[in-house]
Amino acid sequence: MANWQWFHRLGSPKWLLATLDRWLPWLLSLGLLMLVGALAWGLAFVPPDYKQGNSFRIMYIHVPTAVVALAAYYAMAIAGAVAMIWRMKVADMVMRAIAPVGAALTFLALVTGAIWGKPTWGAYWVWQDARLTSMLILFFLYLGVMALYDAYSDRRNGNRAAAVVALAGTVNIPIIYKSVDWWSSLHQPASIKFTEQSAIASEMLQPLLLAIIGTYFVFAAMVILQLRLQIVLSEGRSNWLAEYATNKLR
Amino acid sequence: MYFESFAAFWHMAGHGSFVWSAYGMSFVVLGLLVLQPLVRYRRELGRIKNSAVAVLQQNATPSSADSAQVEK
Amino acid sequence: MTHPAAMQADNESMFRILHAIFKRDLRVYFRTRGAWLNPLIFVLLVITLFTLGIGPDAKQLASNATAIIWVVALLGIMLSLDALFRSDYEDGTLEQLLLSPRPLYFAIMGKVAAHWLVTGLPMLLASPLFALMLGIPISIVPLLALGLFLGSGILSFVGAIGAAVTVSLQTGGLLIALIILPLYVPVIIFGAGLLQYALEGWSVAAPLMMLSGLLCAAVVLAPLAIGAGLKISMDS
Amino acid sequence: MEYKLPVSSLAIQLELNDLHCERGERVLMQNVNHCLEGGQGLRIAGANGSGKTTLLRMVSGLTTDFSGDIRWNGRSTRELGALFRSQLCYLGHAPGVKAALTPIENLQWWQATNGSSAATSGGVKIGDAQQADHLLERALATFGLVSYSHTPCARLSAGQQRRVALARLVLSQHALWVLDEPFTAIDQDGVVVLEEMFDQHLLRGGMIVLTTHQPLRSERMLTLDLDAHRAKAGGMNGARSL
Repeated sequence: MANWQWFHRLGSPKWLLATLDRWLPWLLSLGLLMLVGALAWGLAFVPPDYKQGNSFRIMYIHVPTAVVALAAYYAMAIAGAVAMIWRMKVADMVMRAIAPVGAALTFLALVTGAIWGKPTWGAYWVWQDARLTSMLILFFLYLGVMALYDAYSDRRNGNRAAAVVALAGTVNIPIIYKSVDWWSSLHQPASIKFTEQSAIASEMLQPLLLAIIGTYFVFAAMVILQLRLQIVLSEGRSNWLAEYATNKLR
Repeated sequence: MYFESFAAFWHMAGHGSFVWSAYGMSFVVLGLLVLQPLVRYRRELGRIKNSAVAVLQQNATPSSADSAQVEK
Repeated sequence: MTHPAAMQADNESMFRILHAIFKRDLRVYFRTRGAWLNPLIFVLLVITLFTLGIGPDAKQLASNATAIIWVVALLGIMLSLDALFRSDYEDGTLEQLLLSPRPLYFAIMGKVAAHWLVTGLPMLLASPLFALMLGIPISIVPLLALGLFLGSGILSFVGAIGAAVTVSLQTGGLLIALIILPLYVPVIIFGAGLLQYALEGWSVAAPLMMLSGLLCAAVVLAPLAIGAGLKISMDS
Repeated sequence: MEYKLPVSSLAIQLELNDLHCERGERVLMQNVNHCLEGGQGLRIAGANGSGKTTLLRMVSGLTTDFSGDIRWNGRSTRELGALFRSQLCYLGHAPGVKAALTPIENLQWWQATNGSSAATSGGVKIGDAQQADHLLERALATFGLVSYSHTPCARLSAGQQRRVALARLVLSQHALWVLDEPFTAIDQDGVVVLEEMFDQHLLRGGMIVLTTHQPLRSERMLTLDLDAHRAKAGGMNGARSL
């Protein structure tokens, strides 16, 4: 029974908006600080990989975006489940706020992966890499959810429909990843990967971990930015919001 | 610092164009992700404020008692 | 409410509604010939187009056959799915279904199973024809047919989720494709993999088991998502 | 009506509590309160676009986007779920008739999916095949569909299709009838039959909620005028105060 008050208060957009305003600057600055620090560390201070040379430094932006993009899809589906089970309006908005951020991160992971591929394999896109292929499918999953949002004229129903699709996608993602793995091993027994587990030296790993944590923080800040926008868009006519707007834009 | 000079850092032993384009791309996208919702948010708030003010003025005209309450 | 007689009636009512909807939809399908014939004609037509694009070289055709068959079957079933709930939505029978006191889960299962039967079975029966057109050895045909039948079940059940969430929208067809095609990735991988294994003479146990497992999961889980989607589509 | 049992030996009650519904930027209805007892009918009146259909869909549970609650015998219809739906017979704008099937087939599947099961019909076995067939014949006869009973509905006129939909009311053991414009496309004879059925249903202690532009003769029909529950025009949310 401890304290469920916070959970119920989450249902109040007014309280949420005020809280988000408080958290946003901290999350954003902390995240950017960590990310910029980790990237500078990885770019300038870590010795180059003995096989790939300096191109491996792309890893410090590719891996964090890929990791967070996948986690974001799960976060979206969890928010969708909460919205459906407890009929919580805010969870709908969280879900809708995550989608564009997750899609953009997936896009970044794809682009940086392709750029990394050129010096490593001599081609921008190599289908044998199971993880990049799965990433591409994840990108399509995001686009599907976003297309559904846009197709509904009614905001609430669009959110709910997208939640159903996101949940179905979540169940499917592990199967997709496994099947793509199976597929790539079928066609290319000697799998080529960017990073072999053993090949990563710990001095290369430390900035990577920092970059991943930093990206999570930046991701959270970006979701908050989108969420504030969602709240304002869907609570457009309520009295408290008019008050909030007049205070904010004094 | 691993590199000897800034030029070497920029060149990255021939991989500079790949590394910097990947990073440049990333920062552009991340920057857009921050700016786009921020701009739209400000615009929406402005719209809400304007329409609220319009309603207030409409309500304020009939009697002075109402407007006194509103100012508080 | 929890009267023993009522509990018994609940168990009966699951199968009663599954059976009623299954029978009703099969009847409707058989009276509208297009429902089961059109996807098949579509598949044959597109296979012909592929052959015309690739060229008459039998070797080259055979090496692409697995992919062609599966992509085409997948598209055919996906296109037929747009109509799965649309006519029910338009004539008001979907409302009646959602307002039934009996479990929606089983009604949906009956409905999608009927669709699977009328799209999967013709594909199964026509698989020797596909093999003939694309130069696949006859010895593989039973596996091709089995794979197509299992696969079309997964395609029907998973695809129905997309049909359910788009049934109230004007722009159904293309949107279903955007939502559903990414979810079809495992089916095409294991379906085409099954054929490839068979052609290489390897044991097909792994892809066959994966397809069957996916089918079981789809039959059990998809109706939940379909039901949620239908309720949302009705709620306006 | 020898096949019809009393709808319920217990008193039934439908409460609409403080219903408030918005569509887009517009308040469709607010402060809708009403309490209906068994044996009473409620006719929802109002101009076009006043939310009559929406209110019926809210009562039936198809539409969930509103605030306030709807109670059946004191319990929320949302919580009751299937228990409430087992008491509900709904007829919407679309007749819910499959064009490829004959009237008799349409009534059969409807009886299987939405009709009362043995448990809710008070111990009498409706599943009994002979009696079910008898009931079907009666339903078809009541609405003059006997000679068309084996013609696919696609070949029937709009009015005849509506009659197939209305024939369900004969099969229905449901206490609550929610009917959206039941008289649409129905001829004069049909109107008489339908009004007769309404009277019988109300006499047996049933309940009807409907919309119609047809004048009704029954004095058991109350009226709820949605025009009185519309938000005041102008302003956002009626009156705004800071």
